[in-house]
Amino acid sequence: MNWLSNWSPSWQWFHRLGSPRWFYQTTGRWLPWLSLLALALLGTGLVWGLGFAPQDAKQGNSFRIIYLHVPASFLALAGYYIMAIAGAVGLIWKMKLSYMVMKSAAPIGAVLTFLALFTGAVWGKPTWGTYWVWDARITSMLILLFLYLGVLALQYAFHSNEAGNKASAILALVGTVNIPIIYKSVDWWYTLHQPATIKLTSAPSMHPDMFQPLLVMILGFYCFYVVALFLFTRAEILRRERKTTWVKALVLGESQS
Amino acid sequence: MPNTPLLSVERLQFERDDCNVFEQIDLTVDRGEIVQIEGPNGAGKTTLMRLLTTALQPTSGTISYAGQSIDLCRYEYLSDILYLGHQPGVKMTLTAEENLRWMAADSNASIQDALAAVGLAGYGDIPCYNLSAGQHRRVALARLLMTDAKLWYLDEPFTAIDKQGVSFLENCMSDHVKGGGAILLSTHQDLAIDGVRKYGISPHADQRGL
Amino acid sequence: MKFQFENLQQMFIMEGHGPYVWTAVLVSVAMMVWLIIKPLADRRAALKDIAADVARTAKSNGET
Amino acid sequence: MASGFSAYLRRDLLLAYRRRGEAASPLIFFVMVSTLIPLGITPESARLAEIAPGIIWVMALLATLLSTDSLFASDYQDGSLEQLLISPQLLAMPVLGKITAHWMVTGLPLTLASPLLGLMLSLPAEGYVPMMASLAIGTACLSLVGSVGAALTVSLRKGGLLLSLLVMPLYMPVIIFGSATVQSAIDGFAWSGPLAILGAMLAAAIALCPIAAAGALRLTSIN
Repeated sequence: MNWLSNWSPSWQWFHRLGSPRWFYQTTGRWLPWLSLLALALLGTGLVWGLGFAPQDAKQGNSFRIIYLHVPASFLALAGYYIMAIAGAVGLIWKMKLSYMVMKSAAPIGAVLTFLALFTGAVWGKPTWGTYWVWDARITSMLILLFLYLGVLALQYAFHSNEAGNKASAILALVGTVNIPIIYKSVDWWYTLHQPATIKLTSAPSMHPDMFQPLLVMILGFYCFYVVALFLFTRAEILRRERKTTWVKALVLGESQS
Repeated sequence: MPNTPLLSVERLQFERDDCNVFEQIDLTVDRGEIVQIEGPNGAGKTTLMRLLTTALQPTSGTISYAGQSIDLCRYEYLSDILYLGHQPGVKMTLTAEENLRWMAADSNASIQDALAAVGLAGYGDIPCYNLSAGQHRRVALARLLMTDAKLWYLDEPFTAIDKQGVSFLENCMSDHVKGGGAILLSTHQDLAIDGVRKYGISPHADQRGL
Repeated sequence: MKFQFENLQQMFIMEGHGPYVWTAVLVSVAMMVWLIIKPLADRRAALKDIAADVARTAKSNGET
Repeated sequence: MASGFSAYLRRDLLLAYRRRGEAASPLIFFVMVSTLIPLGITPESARLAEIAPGIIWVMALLATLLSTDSLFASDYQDGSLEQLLISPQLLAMPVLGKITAHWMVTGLPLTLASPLLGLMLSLPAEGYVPMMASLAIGTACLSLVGSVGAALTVSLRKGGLLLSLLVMPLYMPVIIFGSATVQSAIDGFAWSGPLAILGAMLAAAIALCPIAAAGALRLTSIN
């Protein structure tokens, strides 16, 4: 099992790249531009989707929730993989920064998953006449939320930050292996019990006028996700690296300027 | 390689939550040596034992066994060591005999003899939950008579045992080092054996601020 | 591309679907704002903490 | 290397045998909770028959979950886990041995007792064989997946509740295909399909879970 924790000296460049200080400084330069981009994309997408995209023939205006539901679901799932990959990098190369990214990704992912569920439920009311249906997508999302909550709970159950990091990284990896199985099973289960009801989203058949704002929203959510991830990670870096000279210098610099 | 020490530890450091646990450790143990690890509570004696037995991974530094890094000869190294920790690893529901048969599975030595030597003759088939804490400790100590391990790690071995037990353990230790083995132990007690080398460890500066 | 509603009020009502759509929008925006504010507040708290720490050690160093 | 497997299998079985009362509690739980169902829902056999496959599977899952946190707990407390971690053999083999023992004292008795519950919940006759087959394979999957959670939470003082939180979502595919096996048999369809998928899950779990659990023990149990 030693392979898990072994690393050879040739990987040292990788460690330097993964230095929290480098990350903090670089993201500090990127953040204003990224935030601007995220804001512009989200603003454009939202106005376009809510006001200018054509109505759906069957669902009417309630369909406009798609512009929040789909990007949130997208990022909720992608976020889990980002978290798991960051955890894996941390486990394999003992990289502290990587664990910080993983730890930051968990609450963001959980919130986005919750948003996906919430918007799905609100969308369900005018469409199906009920807030909750055991639809395959929604059920999978609910399980994803449980997976996120598990990672968060495990992280904070340990007194030692390090042990919490390792434990939640392993759990995230196990979850990653399981997610495709869970999704496939739930899909199969759904077709078994409720063949052919209304499908919420059918992206390929979507009219381009509807699809373009969705694309803008998805891009906007991606940028937003990166901004949030950077912000959470930067806060975590400050907390964890408080004893280092560069953080002290940074604090002194900020209080003087 | 007659000149390479059995165990050598170089620049060993261990961080727990970004704080070094102890000051850097450099230590060699030769065949026939008993090294007593000394240090105040919280100096990291148990942590050091766990690092040496690979239960924990060091943050930096190397541990070499007979001149070779233990990462490269893991199987060999782990087959050659014996570790007695705070919890002796005695199963309450098993009898003393069953425990020993389990703990020293690959040994040819007689379990009865070992039990007799630690003063548990006749207790062999009693479930361990009927024995006292000191007797549990003795069951674990009986392992020492049944092992071929060259390097012993004993973490506070004198806890909960009486005078007879102490002298038994001391005899056991001097026999082991006479036979070319080596022992690393942590205890606050002074041993009645000649030639025990003491090695002091101290908590790292990081620990004092907390 | 044309504006789908006659006026802003119509856009708010959305032919009866307004409450659903706007709840989704409001909650989403609120949570996303929280995702930005939370780390910023954390960062500010951490900076303040560290500044206090630095000041304390500077003081104790000055005394000795 | 395989000796680590059989040695730990035999030891854990012996330990369970010595504490028969404790080892039997998941089984008793399984039977007792299932008798609450008719009391809570209906004694009407037609309606019971309809929900029996799902109920039996959910109960089996909960009963397995109940005993999972003891998988490594006593070894952790008495120090044998630390001895295991520093033994030269590959850690995954003894872990697999322990998991197998766990299944033999929880999943297997549940499987063998399930016809009794089938009777009590008026499960249609076609359901019995698929139920036992799916429970045998499915509970093995549950023990394997649960071992990862048990390994992750072993050093936590109140790990039991957290453990259920961690592994419950991972259990979902097993319960879906487990109860579907029984349901398809009752509905008169071929039930080999879902059962085969359970088998595939078991194969994957045997390959991956002991390694994950071993890694978790190594990285998080000693600090």
